Amino acid sequence: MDKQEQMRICEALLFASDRPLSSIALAEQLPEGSDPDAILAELQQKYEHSGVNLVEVAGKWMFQTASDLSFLLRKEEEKERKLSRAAVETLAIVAYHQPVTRAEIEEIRGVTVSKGTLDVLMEAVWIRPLGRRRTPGRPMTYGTTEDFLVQFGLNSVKDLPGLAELKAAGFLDNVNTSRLNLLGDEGPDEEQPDLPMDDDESSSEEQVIS
Amino acid sequence: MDKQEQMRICEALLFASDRPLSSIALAEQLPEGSDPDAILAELQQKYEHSGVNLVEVAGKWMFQTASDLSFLLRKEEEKERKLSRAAVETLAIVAYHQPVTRAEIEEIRGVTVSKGTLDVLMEAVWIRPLGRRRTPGRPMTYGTTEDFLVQFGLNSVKDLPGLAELKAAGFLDNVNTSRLNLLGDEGPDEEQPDLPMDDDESSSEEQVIS
Amino acid sequence: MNDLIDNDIDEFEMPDPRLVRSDDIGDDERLIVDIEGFEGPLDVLLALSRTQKVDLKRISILELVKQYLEFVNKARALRLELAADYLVMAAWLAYLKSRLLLPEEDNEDELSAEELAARLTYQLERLNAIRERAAILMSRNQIGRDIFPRGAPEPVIVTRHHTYELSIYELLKAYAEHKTREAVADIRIHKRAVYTLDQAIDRLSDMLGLALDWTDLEQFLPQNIKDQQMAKSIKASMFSASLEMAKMGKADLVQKQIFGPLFIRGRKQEEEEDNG
Repeated sequence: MDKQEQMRICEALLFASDRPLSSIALAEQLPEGSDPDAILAELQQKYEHSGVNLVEVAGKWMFQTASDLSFLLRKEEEKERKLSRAAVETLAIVAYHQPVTRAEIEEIRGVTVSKGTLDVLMEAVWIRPLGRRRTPGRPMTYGTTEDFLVQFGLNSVKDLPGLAELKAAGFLDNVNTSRLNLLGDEGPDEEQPDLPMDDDESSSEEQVIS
Repeated sequence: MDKQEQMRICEALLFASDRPLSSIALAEQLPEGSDPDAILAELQQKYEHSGVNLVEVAGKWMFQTASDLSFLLRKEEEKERKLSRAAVETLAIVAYHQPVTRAEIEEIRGVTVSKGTLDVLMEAVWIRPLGRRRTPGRPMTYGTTEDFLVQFGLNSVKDLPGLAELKAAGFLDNVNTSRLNLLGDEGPDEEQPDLPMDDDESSSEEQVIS
Repeated sequence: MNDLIDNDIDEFEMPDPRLVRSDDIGDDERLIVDIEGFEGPLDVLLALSRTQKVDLKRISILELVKQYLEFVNKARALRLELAADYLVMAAWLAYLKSRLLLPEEDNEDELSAEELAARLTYQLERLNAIRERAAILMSRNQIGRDIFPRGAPEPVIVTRHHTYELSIYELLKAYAEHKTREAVADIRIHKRAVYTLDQAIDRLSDMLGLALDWTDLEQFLPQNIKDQQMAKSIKASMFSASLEMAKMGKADLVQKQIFGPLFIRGRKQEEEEDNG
């Protein structure tokens, strides 16, 4: 077997292996009297300027993406997404009713709020957990963030228009305002301060795509 | 960026993946106005005599060990999915006749298809439901997957071995599915386009670099 | 490819191991039956046809039928549980045999015996062809068996940041809509458009009096109905009405094929007397 063929065999073995191979392991697949180290050296040279390099790690050999190209394997993605209707409504309710618990949001909306909805809003950094309420079950309360104010150009949540203003602006056409509970919607309620949070938040997800 | 560098990038991406990548996916990583096909052709040539080859399967590109080295690498043991005769035959029928319904498979084999047979092939991700046929009963039709093409080194189902001969011999004509078609004289059903599936189709196709 | 041709020849020359014939043994012992090894009647027929050592197109159907019936009888003698489809095939082949042996009468409704035999040959050839393709397919170099992808792929790690687009207008609108919904809590259930069975019977009775011959039921449906819901209801009710009238002996119904048009004809009292 000529050297060219031995190189091909080593190349294929290293490529197909799911772990680094020692030169001894490679020698087993080569004819008696071959010199795996010489072959490896030659292979290494062949791939020196390629997008893939043959590298020695802990005495064993493996192919690896050239280090200057490793950026290819790490990608940042900026994705613009549209919020679901449920998410927009939940955000509005958090804004108007904060601090508010998930149970309260559900009561106000009249439907259950999926965890995903709150997650999406937290991922967008528009709402955040404010702390736990001092009531049985110690439910988490939520409120809006700095980013929320920035996004909508508000100085504070108090700048959100009240119902009467919404009506005046034409948002509440066809609704008999007297049937609305105006009082409940005039800005955030006075509440006992919520407890600080223990757990930290993480926003960006890491995902491996193989 | 010079061509050398573009080749290195494609090389790195293809080498890093154990699945085929489309030239479109590769183009996304290259500067505007690059010609991925030219680069791929050059890469293919570079690896022509190596232990690893760049091959086109399922309309995409991937590195694989050279086929003449299979004697060295061939793994008979454990992993080989031992398909039953029924499964092998069913796979061939799905491949050559797709889109094909279960009743048609039964008609060709002259025996009912046990539930496990299609399951096994779907679990191996070699076949998948394609959609419902617009005929009474709206039966589900099946076809092969990208994994199937990759498994058998085919660029498309048009490259199935002996397809033209089967067609010429009239063996791919519409299968009359009246179980005992020997008795009846029903003309073949008019082949109507299959309905698209309502639910999400298998994701195996767009799994590469997203 | 050469391998394959060899295989083919082998298969032709070697008797199917599931069908062992030996001339040393008495006639009734000739066929050893391994029903478990077969995948249905077509599989048996294909194996039997191989013993004729000729091109499938040229097999003798009569001989094949004889062998198959022999096979089935043998299996029964051994009290092997035969699946229904083996028996159906046996019955059909017996029928085919009688047709092949008897002089053929001209009958336009039925296929000729030759045509039936040709269909059987076609099915056997088709099964044989797909089996050959299956063998070729499986003998190809396969990924993970003969050829390998990168053993240690380097995954692409994607970090996703999402940005959301939302304006203050959309936010306020959502809140307003929520409030609107809260305020208007009246529930209205829309009345569904329905064509009643009584209406349908009345209509059908009237119209059947006018029609003299078999008429497609569709013809009696009120035309130009825009409302889909209503059109469906009409169809359902008119169908029910036709059944109802047939039951009452006021109409005859005929449908020549599945999903085909439904023909209806009025049945008058005096007509009944005339014909009866």
